[in-house]
Amino acid sequence: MTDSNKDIVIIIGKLVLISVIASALLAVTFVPTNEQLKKNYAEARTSTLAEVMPSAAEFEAIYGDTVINDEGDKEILYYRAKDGSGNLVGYAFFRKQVGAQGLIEVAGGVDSSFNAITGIGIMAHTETPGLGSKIADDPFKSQFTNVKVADLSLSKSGGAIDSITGATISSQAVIDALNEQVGDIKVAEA
Amino acid sequence: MTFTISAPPHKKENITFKKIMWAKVLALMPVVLLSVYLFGLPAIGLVAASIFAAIATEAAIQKAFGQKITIADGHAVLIGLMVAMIIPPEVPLWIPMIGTVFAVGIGKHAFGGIGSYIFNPVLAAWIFLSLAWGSIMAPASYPQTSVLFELVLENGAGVMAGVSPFFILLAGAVLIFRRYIEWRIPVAFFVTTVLLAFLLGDSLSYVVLGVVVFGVLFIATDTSTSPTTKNGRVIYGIVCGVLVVVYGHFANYVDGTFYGLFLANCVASLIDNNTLPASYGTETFLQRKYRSIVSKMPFKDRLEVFLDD
Amino acid sequence: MSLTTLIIQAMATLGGLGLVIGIMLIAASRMFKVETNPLVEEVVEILPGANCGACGYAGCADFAEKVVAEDAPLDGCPVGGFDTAKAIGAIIGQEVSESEKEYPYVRCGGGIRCVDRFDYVGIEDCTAVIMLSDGEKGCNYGCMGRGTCVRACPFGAISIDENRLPSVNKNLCTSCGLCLAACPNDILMFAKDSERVHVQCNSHDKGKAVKAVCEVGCIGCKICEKNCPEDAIKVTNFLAEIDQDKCTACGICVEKCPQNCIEMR
Amino acid sequence: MTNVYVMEKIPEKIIIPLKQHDGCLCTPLVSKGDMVAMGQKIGECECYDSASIHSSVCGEVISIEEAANPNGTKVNSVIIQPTEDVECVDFTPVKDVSASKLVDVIKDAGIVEHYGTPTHKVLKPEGKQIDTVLINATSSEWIGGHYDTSAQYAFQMIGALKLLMKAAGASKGAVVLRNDDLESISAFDHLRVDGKLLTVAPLMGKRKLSYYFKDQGSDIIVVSQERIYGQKILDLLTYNLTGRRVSFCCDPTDVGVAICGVKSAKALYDAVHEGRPYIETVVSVSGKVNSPKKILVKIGTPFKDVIDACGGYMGDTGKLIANGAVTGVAQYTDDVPVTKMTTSITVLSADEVIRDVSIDCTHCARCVDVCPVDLIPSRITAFADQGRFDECRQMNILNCVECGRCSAVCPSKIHLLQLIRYAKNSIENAYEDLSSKESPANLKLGCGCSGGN
Amino acid sequence: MVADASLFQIFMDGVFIKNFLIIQFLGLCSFVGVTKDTKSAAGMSGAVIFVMTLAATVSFLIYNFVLVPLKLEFLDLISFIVVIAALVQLVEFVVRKNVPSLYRSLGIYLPLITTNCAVLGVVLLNVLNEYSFIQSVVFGASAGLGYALVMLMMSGIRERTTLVNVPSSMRGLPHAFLIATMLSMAFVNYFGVIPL
Amino acid sequence: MDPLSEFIRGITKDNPIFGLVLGLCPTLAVTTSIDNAIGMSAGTAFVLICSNLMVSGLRKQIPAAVRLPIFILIIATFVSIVKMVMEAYFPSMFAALGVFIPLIVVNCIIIGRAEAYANKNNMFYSLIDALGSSAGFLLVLVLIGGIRELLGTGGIAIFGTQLLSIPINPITFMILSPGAFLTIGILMAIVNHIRAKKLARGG
Ligand SMILES: Cc1cc2nc3c(=O)[nH]c(=O)nc-3n(C[C@H](O)[C@H](O)[C@H](O)COP(=O)(O)O)c2cc1C
Ligand SMILES: Cc1cc2nc3c(=O)[nH]c(=O)nc-3n(C[C@H](O)[C@H](O)[C@H](O)COP(=O)(O)O)c2cc1C
Ligand SMILES: Cc1cc2nc3c(=O)[nH]c(=O)nc-3n(C[C@H](O)[C@H](O)[C@H](O)COP(=O)(O)O)c2cc1C
Ligand SMILES: Cc1cc2nc3c(=O)[nH]c(=O)nc-3n(C[C@H](O)[C@H](O)[C@H](O)CO)c2cc1C
Ligand code: SF4
Ligand code: SF4
Ligand code: SF4
Ligand code: SF4
Ligand code: FES
Repeated sequence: MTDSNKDIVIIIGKLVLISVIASALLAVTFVPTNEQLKKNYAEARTSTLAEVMPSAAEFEAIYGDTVINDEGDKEILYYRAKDGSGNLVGYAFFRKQVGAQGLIEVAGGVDSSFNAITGIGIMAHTETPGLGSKIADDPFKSQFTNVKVADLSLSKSGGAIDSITGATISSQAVIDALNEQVGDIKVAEA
Repeated sequence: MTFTISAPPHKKENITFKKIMWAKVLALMPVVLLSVYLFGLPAIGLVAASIFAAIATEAAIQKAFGQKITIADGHAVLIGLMVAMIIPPEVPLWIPMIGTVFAVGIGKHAFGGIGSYIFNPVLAAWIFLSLAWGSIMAPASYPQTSVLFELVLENGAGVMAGVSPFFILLAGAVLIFRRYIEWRIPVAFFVTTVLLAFLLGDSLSYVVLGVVVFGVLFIATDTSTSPTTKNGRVIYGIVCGVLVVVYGHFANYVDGTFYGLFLANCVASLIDNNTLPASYGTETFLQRKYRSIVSKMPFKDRLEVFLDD
Repeated sequence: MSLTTLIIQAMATLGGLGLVIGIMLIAASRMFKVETNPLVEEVVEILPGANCGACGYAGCADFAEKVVAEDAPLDGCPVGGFDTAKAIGAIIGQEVSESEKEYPYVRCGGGIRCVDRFDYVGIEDCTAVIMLSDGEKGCNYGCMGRGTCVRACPFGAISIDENRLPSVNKNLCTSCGLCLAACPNDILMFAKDSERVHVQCNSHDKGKAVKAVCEVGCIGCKICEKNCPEDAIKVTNFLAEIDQDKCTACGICVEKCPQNCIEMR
Repeated sequence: MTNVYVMEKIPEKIIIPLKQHDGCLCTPLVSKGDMVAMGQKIGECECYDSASIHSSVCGEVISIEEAANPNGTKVNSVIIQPTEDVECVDFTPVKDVSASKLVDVIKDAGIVEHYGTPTHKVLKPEGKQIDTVLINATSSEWIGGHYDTSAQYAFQMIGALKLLMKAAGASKGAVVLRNDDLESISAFDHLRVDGKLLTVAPLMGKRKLSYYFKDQGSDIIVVSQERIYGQKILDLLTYNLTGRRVSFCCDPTDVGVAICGVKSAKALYDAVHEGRPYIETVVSVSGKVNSPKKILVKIGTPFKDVIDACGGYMGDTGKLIANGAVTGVAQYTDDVPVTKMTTSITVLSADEVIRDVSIDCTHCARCVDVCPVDLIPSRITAFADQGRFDECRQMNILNCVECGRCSAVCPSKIHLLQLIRYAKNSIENAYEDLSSKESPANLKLGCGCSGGN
Repeated sequence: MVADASLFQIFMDGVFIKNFLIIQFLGLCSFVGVTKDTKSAAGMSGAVIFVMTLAATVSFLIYNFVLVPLKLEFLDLISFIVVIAALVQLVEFVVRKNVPSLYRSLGIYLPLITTNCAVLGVVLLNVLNEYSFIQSVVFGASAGLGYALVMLMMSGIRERTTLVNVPSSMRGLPHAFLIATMLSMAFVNYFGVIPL
Repeated sequence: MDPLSEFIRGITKDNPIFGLVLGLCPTLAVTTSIDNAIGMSAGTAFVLICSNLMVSGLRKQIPAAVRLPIFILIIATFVSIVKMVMEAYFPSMFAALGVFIPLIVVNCIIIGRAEAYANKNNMFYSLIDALGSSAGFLLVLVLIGGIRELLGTGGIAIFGTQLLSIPINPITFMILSPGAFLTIGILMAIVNHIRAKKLARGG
């Protein structure tokens, strides 16, 4: 082996070595953070569910047919909310909807007779900070508490929800998400 | 006897920047009067506040940076007036004032003052205001021209610039006739818009609206923000036309005009740099290409068309 | 999946990637080796290599090329800063000289004290005035104060003062000499800070002619020459000149000059 | 025919610059105290690019010193105090008009084009061959001489053209008139030359002279075209008339075209037929003088005396301009003499002087619209102002004919033409010391001649 | 912006609505560095369009066919950056070898792209938005076009501003940012105007 | 070299934003609020410190031929770590900073400091340099974020605590992208102005 070829091997060796160390480090970080991530996700979902449906004590997941991961878990369509004594008090759900900038993940609850929304939450969104991002703020969210499903539209089209100034699209998206999902559940439960 | 020495020419046309500015101000007066008739006192307040803020900003900036104070040249007044004309008259007075402070301070002086700005300060101010306080800036009504008389006095206009397409056109025509503004840009613009609106099957609402006419005659022709070459100005007019139609097709009338023109401002320099004319005897791009091909041919096969002797 | 498998898979993937890329880069750099100016290479080595484009050129290599070709300033790389500039200088042989800095000195004291022959309207530029009619000052040698030098200075070091004469801000001046080259009347001259006594005039006109147009011009009366204890002043062709090597800055000439045109800085 | 007055009063002193052309300075042949006769040669130079200088009066040389010249510089001049009695050297018509002799006659008679080049150099440039001679009569300022009738004018011009062609060895010649100069057009129309009837052909569209030579079947033609203003119109004129493009660093003679003025044509005519050297010329005096007129004066007469002969200044004088208010040179003193290059004197009153302060260019493009050679004056001057002369060149600054229209229409009152001249001057200087690396203009382009285009 | 977005939407997104330079602030270093004249801006833009499209393609393949099957999604960032760096190098070598004329006009801009966050941005956004293969490629190309559009506008403007006078303290970057402010104002509105 | 002045240099003369003009993208993109500014600077600081230390420590080992790929590898590793940690433990901040956390990889500050400084100096000074640059970056980001948040929303809140609120109609413009350009443009003009003044005075 010539000198320069030896150099090459050393260089490549170092490169590979660093790659290997890097990937090991990453993998080591990945495992606990991924756990935490899943925990966060689950926590966020449970706490949001409790928030949108304060009267419920327990949520029963309704699964769809689609398998979403290798563990064979099925997709969750929505939840049946039950009070302490196991009576059905309503339905809670998560839904992704296209907003002005990207996907908005809305959480919501509706009473068992599909009359009124019990509350909503925003899980994730990428709307413009200061404009559409206000959908995640209380003044907007609180408008939905106990609003009639029939009134679930923007005030300028005769509904009960005041849109966020400068963010009609985002506001409409939240409303659409609720309306559509409530409709879907209605069909599924019927 | 002390004579004066200067380079030729020793006789010049009696035209100054100041004159052009004041002429534009004067030309807009009929429209302002009409809007006072339509909108009442708020219109006067708006114009006054706007012009006052423009002059004050200009004076303050020039004083602060030790420049010569050039309020008398009428540019600040014109900016103030034009800003006032494109915002809804019912806004609180601080809106036009902040708008003109932005126009004069950022739009004009931060770029270097007269002749150095690349984006029309009036447009910049309007967009700033719309982005900052959009709901306040939305006009209360939109024109729906149905009878011919409304071209003279448009009842549905939401902003002062929209009250009378006819009078603005007249003002523009006078200024063009006096050579105070460019004719190529408006002509190219109107031809393009009419053609495109026709092709898209839209009504002529893009062209006969006061705001559009105002935008083209008074904003698109702003000399600092439009190309200087002859062909460049025609192309610029066409670009303005296309953009105004594209925006106008999707958005409301005010947004369509102003965003279209503003985007045209962005490409004006590019147009200008790429339409430099060939001076006499020098070759245009095509001629040069032709020659470079010809020069590779054997001499006897050449067909010389450029020199006739 | 267990942690170990994960780690091993990760290591294998990235290690493989590293291997492929390492081999590829080495192979490619061998295969496509192009001849380059070794100086450029050396400069590239010194440069930060951020390829950020902050210098205004397309990356460090481009900048290096331009520096070596002397199209770009040594200190053009804002990332590297002064040290890099010095290092580049060392490579391409442009030593930062340690000698005393020189600044332009204005060899004219006339300004508003020198009469104007006519009234000029036009661009503010000395050369332009000269093109029209040999300059507006009564004195053919005088500074016209229209600031060609001001415009020539890329560092904004010169300004025209209240006497309509240029004044140089030494903090900003980099001794580039562009102003000297630009002045159509050769008014400016480099002088070291330690050279303290200067004749503030450039006129070779006869005394009478000078007196007729300028309050402070050198009339060639030789009083300074006679009074200088060091023999440092010579009047040639109606203009006093100071031999800076001999001058001890005693200030006698400054005092004696009837026209007050010798200045002590 | 425009009336030309002859200046009768002999001025107190006559200032004859020893250089009234572009080229070498002549050495004086007289010294202080000498008496000179009218027509006597007083300055000469061996150099090919110079023309002899003659005394236009009879008198005593009182000094030889630097004196102000209407082109703005100071030039070594012979100052003569005229005497009452007029003594004249013998003027003998030239018999031998062979081509080679003619050139010497022209040089000896000191004939110079109004734009500065000695006429013999235009006709017989070293190392170049002229095939077409043009007499440019498109400016009214260049009447040049005193004629009794317009027919005489036309006749003399054609005669001069033939002489010029002969001197140059050119086969073709043309007189170029101005479209709206109907008087001259009618004078030339139906003139018989060598048995052929001349018609004045207006230049149309893209047709060039070669077409008209063929069309009229004649080597001598008269055409008319629009007036082109400007100091440096030679190249444009050549291009317009012949379609030949003059590269940078070159002049029309490089493409075989010699352009002469009416003045030099008349001077040549006189030199051959009467033997008179170039010692008097017609200048038109206009503006704020009491009786503006065209006046025949001796070369060397100070402006002051010319103006006195026109009734003196009217009111407060602000500007004194040689060679026209559009492209002329402003004078700082009226002690400058009329030279061979002087065509007119304009006086402006103090309140006619333009003192507007320039503001920044507003890119209004009015200058672009008026430029006769399709330049972008606003851009060129912005480059010029920043010393970016190389870019000025790329923007074809050298095509500028210096007509000044851009300056005239600029609402920002920018001194466009001055900036353009400034840049052109810098470009020329940069070429002079091309070798020196310090050239601030940092020009990178070569001369247009060698490279061609 | 979402998995079912039409190609037209993605295109408008890339060119205007989410313009990388002036709306998303990606690739600003070259935006202020290489826009002093139109020629280099055009060269840089050409190189970026090419590399962005290629990077979008290659990274899609790596992500979906190597990382996802192996559950190594957490290695996305590190493998993308390494791949981009290698890609840029490779492109440079290939172009230099086979199309020397193109290399001369474009090659010097290639190294700049490695550290251009716009390229990495495209790749990461593709993953984030869960674009399909075609969508990824279209997004890569249109982001490149949007980049080119703004680079050309900016260089045109900056060429012109050398002719005018800019206040001394504004010269250089502040002025460039001011121009960027205005360009951004012109583009930001596409949010409101073009209904998607 | 004096550690303190090396540190100060990172904040003043060699300030990443105003001095070296590096890493503009994150500066403009994440400064819609002070929270984001702090989060971004923290992430950048972590990566900068780690990579500077690592590069400096390994500088004798790194072969020149693959210097850049190795730097990128090192940096990308740390960035990935930051990303994962932030996503897991500070989810709200991660949501706000979005794509800009992974983009720290190409932040010119980091690779610039690695090349210009860490590759030539020992670990201690590299640490100081990283700290200085990080501090400079943080200060500028907080300044810009503060201005934009104050004007754009009418108040300043840090991690949920309202610190300041002003009675204006919020200027939405300021938190949109043009507002970012405008703010940094004006700040840079002020910095330029002060620098020029200082230079003329002989500073
Ligand atoms: C409506 C109107 C208002 C004007 N106001 C002013 C003014 O306030 N100040 C001013 O200097 N010129 C003003 N002018 C312009 C002058 O009437 C005149 O055109 C100008 O002062 C002449 O400029 P000059 O003095 O430079 O020749 C105004 C013109 C109009 C039409
Ligand atoms: C960037 C931007 C910001 C805006 N901000 C506001 C705002 O803060 N308040 C408001 O009432 N309208 C605002 N608007 C105006 C509305 O968008 C506009 O009135 C629109 O036509 C109707 O939208 P809206 O019903 O959501 O107000 C904004 C518009 C834009 C483009
Ligand atoms: C449709 C059309 C409209 C025109 N309108 C005007 C006009 O309003 N004012 C004007 O001066 N010239 C106008 N012109 C052009 C003139 O007749 C003439 O061509 C022009 O003034 C020459 O200008 P230039 O020297 O800038 O080329 C118009 C030309 C066309 C084709
Ligand atoms: C910069 C900008 C950002 C915007 N962001 C949003 C947003 O996040 N959500 C929304 O519904 N509309 C948004 N819009 C749209 C706009 O404000 C307006 O509400 C709709 O166009 C019509 O209601 C935005 C517009 C602009 C110009
Ligand atoms: S020193 Fe020279 S260049 Fe400067 S103002 Fe005086 S004459 Fe002009
Ligand atoms: S031009 Fe150069 S030498 Fe003259 S003052 Fe400026 S920096 Fe100093
Ligand atoms: S640039 Fe001006 S002076 Fe020159 S030809 Fe054009 S209009 Fe005439
Ligand atoms: S006429 Fe004057 S202001 Fe108008 S473009 Fe030309 S130079 Fe500029
Ligand atoms: S930080 Fe984005 S390109 Fe440099």
